Amino acid sequence: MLYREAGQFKTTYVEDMAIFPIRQDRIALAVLLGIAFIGVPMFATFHIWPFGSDYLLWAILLPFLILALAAIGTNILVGYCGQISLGSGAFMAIGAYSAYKLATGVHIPLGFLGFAISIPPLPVLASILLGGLMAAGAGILFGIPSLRIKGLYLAVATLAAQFFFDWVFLRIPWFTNYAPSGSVNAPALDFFGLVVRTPVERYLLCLLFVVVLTVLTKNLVRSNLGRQWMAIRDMDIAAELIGIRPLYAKLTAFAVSSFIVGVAGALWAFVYLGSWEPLAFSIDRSLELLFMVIIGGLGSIMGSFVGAAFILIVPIMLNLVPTELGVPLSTQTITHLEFIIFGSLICYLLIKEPRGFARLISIGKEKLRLWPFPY
Amino acid sequence: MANIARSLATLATAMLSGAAFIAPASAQNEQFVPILSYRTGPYAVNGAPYANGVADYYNLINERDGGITGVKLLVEECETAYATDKGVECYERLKGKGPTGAAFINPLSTGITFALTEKTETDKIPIITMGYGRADSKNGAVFPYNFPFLGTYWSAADIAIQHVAKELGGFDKLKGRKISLLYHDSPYGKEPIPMLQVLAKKYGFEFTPIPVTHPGVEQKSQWLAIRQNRPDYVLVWGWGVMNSTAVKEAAAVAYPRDKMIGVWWSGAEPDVTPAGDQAAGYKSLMLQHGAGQFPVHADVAKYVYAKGKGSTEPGKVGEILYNRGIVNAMLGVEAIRKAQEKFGQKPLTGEQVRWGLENLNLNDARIKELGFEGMLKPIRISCSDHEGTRDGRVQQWDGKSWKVISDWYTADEPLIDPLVAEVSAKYAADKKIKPRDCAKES
Amino acid sequence: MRAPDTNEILLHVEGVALAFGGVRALRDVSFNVRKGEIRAIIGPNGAGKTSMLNVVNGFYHPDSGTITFKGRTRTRMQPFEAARGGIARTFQNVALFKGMSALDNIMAGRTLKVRRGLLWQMLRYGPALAEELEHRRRVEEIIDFLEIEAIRKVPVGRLPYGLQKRVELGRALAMEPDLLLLDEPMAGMNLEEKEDMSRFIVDVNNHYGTTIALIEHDMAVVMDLSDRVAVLDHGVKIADGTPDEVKKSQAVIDAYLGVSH
Amino acid sequence: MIATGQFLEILIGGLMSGVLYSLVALGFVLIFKASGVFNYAQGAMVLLAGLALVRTLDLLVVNGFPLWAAIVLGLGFAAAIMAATAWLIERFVIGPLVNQDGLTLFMSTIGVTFIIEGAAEMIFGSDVYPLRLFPTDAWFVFEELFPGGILINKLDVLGALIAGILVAGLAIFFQRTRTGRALRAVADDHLAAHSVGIPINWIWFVVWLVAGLVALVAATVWGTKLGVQFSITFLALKALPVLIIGGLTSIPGAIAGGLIVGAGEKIAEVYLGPSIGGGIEYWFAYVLALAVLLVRPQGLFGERIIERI
Repeated sequence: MLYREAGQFKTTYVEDMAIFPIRQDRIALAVLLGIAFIGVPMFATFHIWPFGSDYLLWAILLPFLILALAAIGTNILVGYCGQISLGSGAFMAIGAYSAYKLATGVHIPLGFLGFAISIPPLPVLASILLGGLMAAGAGILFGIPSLRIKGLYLAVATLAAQFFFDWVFLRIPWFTNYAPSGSVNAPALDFFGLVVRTPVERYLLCLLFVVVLTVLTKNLVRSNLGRQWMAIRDMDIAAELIGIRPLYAKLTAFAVSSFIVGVAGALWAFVYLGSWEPLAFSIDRSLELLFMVIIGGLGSIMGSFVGAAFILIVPIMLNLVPTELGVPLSTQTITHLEFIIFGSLICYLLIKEPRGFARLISIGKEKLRLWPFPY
Repeated sequence: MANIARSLATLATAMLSGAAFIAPASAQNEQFVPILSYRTGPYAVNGAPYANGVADYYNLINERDGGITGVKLLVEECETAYATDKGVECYERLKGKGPTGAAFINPLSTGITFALTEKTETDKIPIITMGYGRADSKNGAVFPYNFPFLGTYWSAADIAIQHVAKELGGFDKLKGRKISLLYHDSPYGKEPIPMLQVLAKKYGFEFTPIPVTHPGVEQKSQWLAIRQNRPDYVLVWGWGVMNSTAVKEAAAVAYPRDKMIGVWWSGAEPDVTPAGDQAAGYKSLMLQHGAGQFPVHADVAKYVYAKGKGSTEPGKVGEILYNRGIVNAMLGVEAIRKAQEKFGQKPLTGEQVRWGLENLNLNDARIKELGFEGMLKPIRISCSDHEGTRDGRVQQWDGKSWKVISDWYTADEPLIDPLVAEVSAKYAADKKIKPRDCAKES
Repeated sequence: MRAPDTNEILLHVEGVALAFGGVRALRDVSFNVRKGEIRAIIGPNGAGKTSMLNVVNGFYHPDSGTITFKGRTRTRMQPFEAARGGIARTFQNVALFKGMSALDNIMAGRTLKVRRGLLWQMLRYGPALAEELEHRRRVEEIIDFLEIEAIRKVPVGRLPYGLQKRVELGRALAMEPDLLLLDEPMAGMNLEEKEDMSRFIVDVNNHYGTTIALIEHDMAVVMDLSDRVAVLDHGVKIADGTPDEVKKSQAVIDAYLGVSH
Repeated sequence: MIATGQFLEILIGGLMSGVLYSLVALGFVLIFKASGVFNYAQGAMVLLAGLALVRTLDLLVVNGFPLWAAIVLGLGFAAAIMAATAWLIERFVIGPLVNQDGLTLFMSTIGVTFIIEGAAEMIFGSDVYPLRLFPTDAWFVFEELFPGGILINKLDVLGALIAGILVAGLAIFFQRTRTGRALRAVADDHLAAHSVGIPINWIWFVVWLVAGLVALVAATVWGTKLGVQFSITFLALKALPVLIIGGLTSIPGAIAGGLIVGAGEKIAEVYLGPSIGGGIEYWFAYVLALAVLLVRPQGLFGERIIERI
């Protein structure tokens, strides 16, 4: 009975177009944001359960936030614009390595022209955002084939981006500042004199990025450009006939998607890993992001969060539960079981609700709204 | 629908129970030692025997001695699948366990080592990378928490070239020779390159690095190129399937196996058995120890396997990677023992164990006492030398077993040290670390 | 008020031919559409009607012949260019965006009128919000006009066929086109729905003054609606004129009798 | 002459190893052709088949069976395992997902990949198991023409022969047998096939079974080459560009794609690699696939995609 919208009337289009038109949803969101911005840091600072150690923050919340952001980026391309991509990992890598280069100073000697391009080390924030922009540029470039290639063929074509950039960052020492091992270290996270060090600070930094980018993205997908993307996804020919230019719609989707994924990649490298190698952005990462989007719900921002949580947390839980229950299984068996259960869960979810958790949640909400009188 | 709701509920319960374990651990008299292992995925073949060795030795300490001077070891294993992000998650999960947190960590992956280096320093947990990891971390002044025991890849590269020179009949014979490095294209495989470049310059041989992409199942073009280029020696820096594939491809292009020298991670049983007879003649470096049974194995059989607590089939005890696991575990245990001398016989923090590691000093008598005679030479760690010893031998696969074919080589420290100093200084500058003054360390 | 019939030619198709492999879908077809009229193209199945529409809005490129729209002649162009020129259309088998609500479908029709770019839309503040609201107001007018207020927020995939057709018409109207092409707007409808749709077509023509070219299989409906009718059969124009003239044409009678049952 | 000899050697070696990729790609094509499922699990199926074969073989040989009997029994057991897998997949995953879009089906096969990998390693072990069914040494031909001769791997030649026989066998199966013809009908039109009374579940089971058997054949060759171990699953990624270049629906395309990829990437690696840092094999096939798609979006031998409104 609590979840009712009776008595809530909308008198303007602005109210009608709100992201959460129902008051209860808005309250829930406010509570959630309150917990995220105030509750979690407070608990973590004073080490109150369940934040007794950094584990929850470091190993779950931090990767969750960053991967959810990457999933939102992937969702724009796959869920909103219908262009299947198996190359998200590569765009994360482009974001990460570009940000790294910009933060440590770029020097391109053009000996044959007699001069060199030199950019002094940029502040970290600028590096991360510019890293996103570089990823957006690469996204546009690798998005051009999508004008001709469709569906699963496109998916495999995006693998070209994945493998090509894996190789670029592995083999071209310029990108790693000639580090002998090919592994690079993130610069100190200095934001206008404020140095981010502790897990709580890192968490808040990522949270800020995620919230801002989520709001901007949500605005975009409910504006005209978002409608253009969905139109291309649902029926590209009809979209073209109402004046949507496939070139513009697809390439903006690639650009916006790659930007967000690139920023997520820079955060993953700078804030979460601190030191990384190309393998951190391999094909496995791309598949993982695609999973998050599909399990969470194609074309749903909220779904990206749910999907990221599911894909990230389920394997950890599967791994933890037997240990905690004291079941005497070898690590090997547990890992194999984890594979089997995880695979089964994915198949089960796809069979039960191919449109993902977002759809389940909206069905649940519909039911709740009518409860207890479903007629 | 209902089914999904139910599974969601189960999931939520699982999450809560997962969160519950983070609650403060009981204050028992136990020292927590984590094991980061990989028993699945493409590298499980090599990761599993190593982890078995480590686990069996910890078990032995508990079963035979009742712990380290009465402080029992509390062991937990976490599967990394040789993936960096999983390794970081494992580390975060395990670092705070037990009454005093993890004593140290062995990631058994150069990639994970790179990712953890900074974190472990903040958390004050030492990271032992025996025979792998970052070569510049030999310099304890810059890397107080990294311990690349027994040999870095730069030492390995030097030892390999020393052996080549010996086979050729002297260092002067290296001039004009062609030596290729077939390497796993990852931080692990790339580590020896700078050292080999230094060596190539010094001795005047032609050095060609040849990358092999992870995981290394496809090496045909590399070997066709080798067949055309005819290098005098091929050094192999592989892991997992890459090693056995290299041996097989070498056989296919008729490149002499006895002109191939693997690093100590490319010289265990799983690397040669898939190639069968074709592998005969293949050589590899030894991280001091080889395969076989030593006094410590008798104790393992008696106290661990006889009680049914072994981690593997008894037939696999004594394999090379198993033995490496045992050695690694022993060095960790001895460091804890050393730290107990200073800080008391109780569970110690990582910071205290770090002191033990830095002051670890095992002489022949002690090694014999521990049952490792013949596996290990004396080792002495100090602030400026976190490697401790850089000795190695070369072994050869005769088709059935590994045979030691050389004397001991010692890596050329004066040659390696400038490179260590240079690279670690750059790291210190990048990270704004002020190196410790080793002269002042006790 | 009925839009004034003028003799100003809006669209002129001259000598268009189109073949798919060996099949000649259109052979030397010419006709014109005057500004403000309702023009029908009819013909039995396979006569080449849809191909004709596809040529007009750039989806197919004719093998020969020219198309002159608003005084500009061209042979090749992309569909979105036709849309930008002011040509809107609906489809025989409803080409709506199935995953979007009725409202969003119609809002998508406003794409060409949107002025604020990506960054403004991302901020959705000030001018961008004002523009969005203005489009919303215009779309709501169309929704009222087509009497589909109740289904605004329903994903169109769940709507019955008749309503989908209406939403599709709404989407085309949102483009504020100069020329509206309707591909069998009454196909698959029951009598009541057909009457509704006829009323909407006439109202659109009256209310917005939109020029309409429609193709239809069903002759009877067309005769009441349109000002002039062209008849295609096997890719050839066999008659053209007012409904009464066409009805009397022997070629038309033969064509329809020849195929109808 | 050295240059020519080397080029020929690399070309031949590349073509042959390309055929070995085709062995894996064939399984993909079969399933895609008949059910529109892009089967990511093909690599995992090769692993499963290989493990089942080699473990039975080892067990029987240890227990004193003669080698030929062990091989026959091992192959039989592995085939049975593949049949069971096919049935399970059809019954519990693909069957319930009928009529879902390609992406959902593709994701479900990734789920299946996890299950197969976990189960195969849990049941059969996760070590490396040497398989020695075929010789792995090489011939050196034209030694009088080129110094050192031209190297040809016996295993590669055998692999090519096996691939040839496999394609011929599949052709006969599709043309001559009732089930084969039914498969083609299903591929052309699901509804039509259903309406003429072909039980579609049975058909799909057969498709997955045939793909499983193709995986078994691939496992004998690749298992001999690499030893049966987890890394075999990475072949799926090597086979994808082969598939795309050849076209998702064409069996001859899978072979042609393999030849193109194999020769192309080896030549590129040896001649281009050294100047730009090596390892370009890693992406070369994919970039080649991308280039082919830009010219022919359906692959070289794929069926043309017709757009309608």
